[in-house]
Amino acid sequence: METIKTLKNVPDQHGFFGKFGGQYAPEILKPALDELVEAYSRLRQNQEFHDELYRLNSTYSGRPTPIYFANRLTGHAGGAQIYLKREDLLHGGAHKINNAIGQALIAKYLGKNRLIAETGAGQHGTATAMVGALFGMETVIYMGTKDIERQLPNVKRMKLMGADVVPVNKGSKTLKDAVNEAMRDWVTNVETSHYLIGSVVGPHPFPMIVRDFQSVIGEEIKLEFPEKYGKLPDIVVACVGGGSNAAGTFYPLVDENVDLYGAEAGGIGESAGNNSASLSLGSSGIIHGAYTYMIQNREGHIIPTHSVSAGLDYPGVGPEHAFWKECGRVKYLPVSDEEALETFKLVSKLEGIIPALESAHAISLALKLAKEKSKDTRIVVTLSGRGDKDLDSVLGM
Amino acid sequence: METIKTLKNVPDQHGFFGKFGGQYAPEILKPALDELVEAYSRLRQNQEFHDELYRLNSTYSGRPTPIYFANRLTGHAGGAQIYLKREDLLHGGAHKINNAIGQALIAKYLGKNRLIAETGAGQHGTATAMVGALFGMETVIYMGTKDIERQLPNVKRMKLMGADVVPVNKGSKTLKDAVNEAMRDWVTNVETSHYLIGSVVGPHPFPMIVRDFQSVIGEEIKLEFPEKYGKLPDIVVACVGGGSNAAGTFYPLVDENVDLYGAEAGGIGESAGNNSASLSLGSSGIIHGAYTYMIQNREGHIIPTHSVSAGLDYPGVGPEHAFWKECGRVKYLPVSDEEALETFKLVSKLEGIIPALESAHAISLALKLAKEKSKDTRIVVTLSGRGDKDLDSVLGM
Amino acid sequence: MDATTPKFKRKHSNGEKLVAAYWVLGYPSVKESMSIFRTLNEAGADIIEIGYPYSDPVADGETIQDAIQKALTEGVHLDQLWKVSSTIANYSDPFVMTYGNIPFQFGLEAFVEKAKQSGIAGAIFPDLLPEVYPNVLKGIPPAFLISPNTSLERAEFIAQQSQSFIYLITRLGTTGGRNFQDKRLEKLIHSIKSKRNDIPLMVGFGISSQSQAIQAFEQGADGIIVGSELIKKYQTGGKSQVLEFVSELKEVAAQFSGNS
Amino acid sequence: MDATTPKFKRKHSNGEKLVAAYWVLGYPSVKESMSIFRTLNEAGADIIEIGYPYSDPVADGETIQDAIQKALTEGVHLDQLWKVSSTIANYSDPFVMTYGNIPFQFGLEAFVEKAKQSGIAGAIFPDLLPEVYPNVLKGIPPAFLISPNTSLERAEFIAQQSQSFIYLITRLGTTGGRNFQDKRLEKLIHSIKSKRNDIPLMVGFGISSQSQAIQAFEQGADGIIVGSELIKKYQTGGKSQVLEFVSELKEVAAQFSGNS
Ligand SMILES: Cc1ncc(COP(=O)(O)O)c(C=O)c1O
Ligand SMILES: Cc1ncc(COP(=O)(O)O)c(C=O)c1O
Repeated sequence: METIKTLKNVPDQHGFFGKFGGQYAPEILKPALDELVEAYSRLRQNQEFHDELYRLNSTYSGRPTPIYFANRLTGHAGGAQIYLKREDLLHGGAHKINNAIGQALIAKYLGKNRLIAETGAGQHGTATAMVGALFGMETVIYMGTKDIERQLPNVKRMKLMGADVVPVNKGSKTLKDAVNEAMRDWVTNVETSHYLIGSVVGPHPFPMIVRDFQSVIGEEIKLEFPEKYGKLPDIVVACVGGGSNAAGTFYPLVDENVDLYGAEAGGIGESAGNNSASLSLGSSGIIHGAYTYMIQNREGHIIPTHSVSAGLDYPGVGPEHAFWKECGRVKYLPVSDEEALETFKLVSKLEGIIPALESAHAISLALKLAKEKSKDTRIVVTLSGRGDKDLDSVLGM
Repeated sequence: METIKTLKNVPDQHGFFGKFGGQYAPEILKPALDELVEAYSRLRQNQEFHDELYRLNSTYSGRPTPIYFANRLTGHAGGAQIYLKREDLLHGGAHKINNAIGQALIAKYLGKNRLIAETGAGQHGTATAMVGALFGMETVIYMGTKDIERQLPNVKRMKLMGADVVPVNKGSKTLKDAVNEAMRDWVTNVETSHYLIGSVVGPHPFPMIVRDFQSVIGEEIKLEFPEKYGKLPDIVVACVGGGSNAAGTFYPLVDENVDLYGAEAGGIGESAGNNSASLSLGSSGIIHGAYTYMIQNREGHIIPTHSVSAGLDYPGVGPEHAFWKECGRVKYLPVSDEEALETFKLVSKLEGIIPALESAHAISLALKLAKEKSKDTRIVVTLSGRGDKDLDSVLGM
Repeated sequence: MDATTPKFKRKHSNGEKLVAAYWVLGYPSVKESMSIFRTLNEAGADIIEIGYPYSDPVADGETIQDAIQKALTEGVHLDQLWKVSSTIANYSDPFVMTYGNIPFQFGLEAFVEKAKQSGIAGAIFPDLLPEVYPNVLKGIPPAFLISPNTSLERAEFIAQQSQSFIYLITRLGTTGGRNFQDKRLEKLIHSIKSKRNDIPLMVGFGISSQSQAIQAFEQGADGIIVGSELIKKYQTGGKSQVLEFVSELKEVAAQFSGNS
Repeated sequence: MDATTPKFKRKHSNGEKLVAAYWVLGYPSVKESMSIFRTLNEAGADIIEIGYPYSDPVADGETIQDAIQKALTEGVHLDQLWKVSSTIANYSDPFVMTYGNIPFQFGLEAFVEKAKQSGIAGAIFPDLLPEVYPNVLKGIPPAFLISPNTSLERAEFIAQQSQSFIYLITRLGTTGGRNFQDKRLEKLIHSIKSKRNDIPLMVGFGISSQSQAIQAFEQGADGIIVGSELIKKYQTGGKSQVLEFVSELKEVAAQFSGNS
């Protein structure tokens, strides 16, 4: 018998996935991070917590989400069968709610009644505003002014639900700067506030916590797919911004015989500043509390990234992805703006499903893979969100 | 033993629900209506049809939808428990997809590959555009120019999915005129086209067909609620525009011991022209192919209606509702623009769920009912759709 | 046939081919429409269809819709219908063409009573199929519509139900279109006429030229109905053009008269 | 203590209270910042913290962020850091304060080597906790931060890890704020000093007046650190205001010297 090799028992107690991850954060946050580590390890064993999470996941968010066989898309590719894991059907329109509910529950158990969040596409901000309303917590969302412009409907939704949306006019005026501001808020209000980070990024234990809450995606695939089709899919694809939908999709499958692919934002070119493909085109360094892959210049300054999709327009990536990349478990490939836009329109026309621009990156990569595979190959793509928020930026105002 | 009295065996073979319904339509449509009656009675027995419908309902649309206990809303009302049937989580954001998929399947079996539809709020047009894309059918959507203005995001979605959105600049430039134009198109292209009507209105067999496809809402309530809470809810509420989400909610429950309430658009006042409350404030007459309740002047002309919500802004109503009203089975009450707007904001803030303005009418009525009931009373409200489409009209541009 | 038999029926019995002319009451104004009804009579129209405006005329095409819209803004009401039909009844056979909800709201019996008193010779409600046509309305003899896609069997049924004339639509679509569907139409005409010939079979929805009229008569029609085209003629050339066009159609009809 | 012991440590051993002054290299220009570093020395600053600009300074408040932003657009680079620290080393003890990714990208060993050669007496990386602080970086003696919410136990651990001085933050939040949290702070200071007194305990993040400095010394601090306030003083009154403020703080420090 072979020795069982698992990629599941990460991070270690210091938050490291191999050499990635950790806590590269100001000392002020250390007590809050420790408290979070402690609370989470306690809540993990708490049946009441799991019951409440399960109840909200199913009745509030709409879990489980279906796996849809995309008949016409499959025909278009002319190769492998393409299935979509429908996270776009979740309340709010993206996978972000999986994490938001989980963390808001933690905040509730910690007795904190103020939520801080950053947002890029506005999907995580929306999810946070939703759970803020649901739990009656004060909610402050930091959002770059450039993102506010390109994701206006989400700004309106957040405000309507009572969240305070704070424009961030610094740096590149996008997600990275919103993270900085959210961290500064947390540093200042750490005793009353929970920082509800929106992806598998940041200092330990965030990458682990967010991954765990998002793992419901992969767990459902692991359960539903063999039930319906006799075995696991051959290939699974997800887009990677911060990497939460991908981590949640991949983690339950890392020890299985499934090829895993992450689609990054290839933007308009390979040179720094033209894309947001931290793993495929970046290098390792410290960003937002973790050692991971990132887009930086030679001296170590973070470079403003580019992607047509606000949710992928981020210079870092979750440290577990860096780990998976280095040990060769997951392949990460860039998908260009143009390819994503084309796929966005294609899926809308062929399936009557408007994918988020973020998700369109994943489908685009899946189409490429499908073309080279036989008809009995099965590819599941995580459709991380719906594209209603992107209509204006794709079609013009 | 009492004689079993059922309200379920309507309509009769001529399409009458008591004295309401029928086929008040141009002769040109008669063959198509007959064909539809015939095809539908055949398909009703066809297992393959049901299987395909079931598969698409679950993997494409996202059925079953959950029933969510609205904790904070219940607390706010301070009386009966309020539960929301989450049709807002369906693909496209409203219950309209239930009907669109069913009818598109009929069209497919009829060998018709062109879909015509009218739309008010744009939700039915969106649902039709979706199934048009899904089945690869040509899709033409008629929409009043006034509605195009107030529901722009939906127009963009329809176009993106390849539908041809035809502006209707006649009459009140809203839903009723879009229906007229759609009927004219059907009259002209009846041999190649299916008129995918969006509510339980129009000539027989449309009110029956649409009701049947929407009945999945009520069937799920009937199944899920007793499973979870031991018995059926005491009260069920839905909003009534054309009446499809309400018919689909009520029909499976009409023979049960459940109080049923329909919320109509009370607009800005009781006088004709200020509301769209056909049942509570209108009178009987012929509209769009059926004898039913409607908003008309003394001579019989249809009067332009008013509602803050485009999806309720329609001067007619499904004939089965007229029937239920006359036999006293369902109570129909108007809810004003102001009340609906207030509820729209309230639900957003308290639950992190932005309801469609249409659905906000139903919740508003449910809140009124809840206030007068004891805490062990259970009210289920059909949340027919999400309110993303209404952000601009509620918040201003 | 007795003294109350309308003129058009007598003409039909005599083998005369008929021309029915449609105009919207109140278009472009109530007064002008009254004058146009006289013009139609002068031009020789055998039946004058008074289009009574209805807010939602689903069976009508663009031209008539717009005329109806205009008439409604002119404030037309039923008293004017009774008045104008009484006048027309003096010289021709007035029909009323409108939608079902108008008599439904007026009260069916009252409507029939009033229409009869006003000399109305027949009624056309394009949205009332024979199956749902209220019995009481038959007091004003109905003309039911048969369309090109109506089955032969059903066409016969409709013909049987009709009491003033049989109204055969020449094309799919709303009023005012232009494409004839020859073969099917001819077959339908023959089949209907073989079953019922005591009332005229009139062909309409798309007659916009003499040659189309000729075609209709050649295919066996007893008469033709013209509507949208009159409005178009009026819009480009005024009443004189209307007069001229109806006169021309009457000439065509005359050529075919006595042949049935 | 040997010949390489930095001046500030000697002063500390002699019971002198210290003033550390922070300034952003490259703000408002590279040249002017060099001149300001000289001013800080003239005013008597015992430690000169060279803030080396980093693109994403999460631990810094508005004032310093903006100064860093400006410095980055001025095109500051590491060669200038080496140059300016070499100069400062001639008259004072230069520290470098920047974020972890800068040495990570430069190469840790190379960074330490270069910094040592340039006379850097210590380093502060606010985003490197003692737990993840790379061993090799200890070649430039680190000052670790302790914050008001740090537990006593952990504060002692951090104090043990510190090698140049102990940096006690006076408030939650980023640099530049103003609210002292007295009781907790005093307790922390005493507790730390009772465990480790061989290196100075410096208090910073919010010193904006003489009275605050007085308070810090009264609570037992060995020194104070001033940063944001210097930039504000410069922005309102130029270099002379900076000189004046640091001089005043030095006077306060002098009053408390010899008392420890
Ligand atoms: C729909 C959608 N997909 C993907 C992402 C990228 O985030 P992550 O990589 O954490 O899943 C976002 C971020 O906003 C999103 O909104
Ligand atoms: C969300 C929603 N609810 C309700 C309605 C009203 O339609 P019906 O009464 O047919 O359910 C509409 C119509 O567009 C709608 O979009």
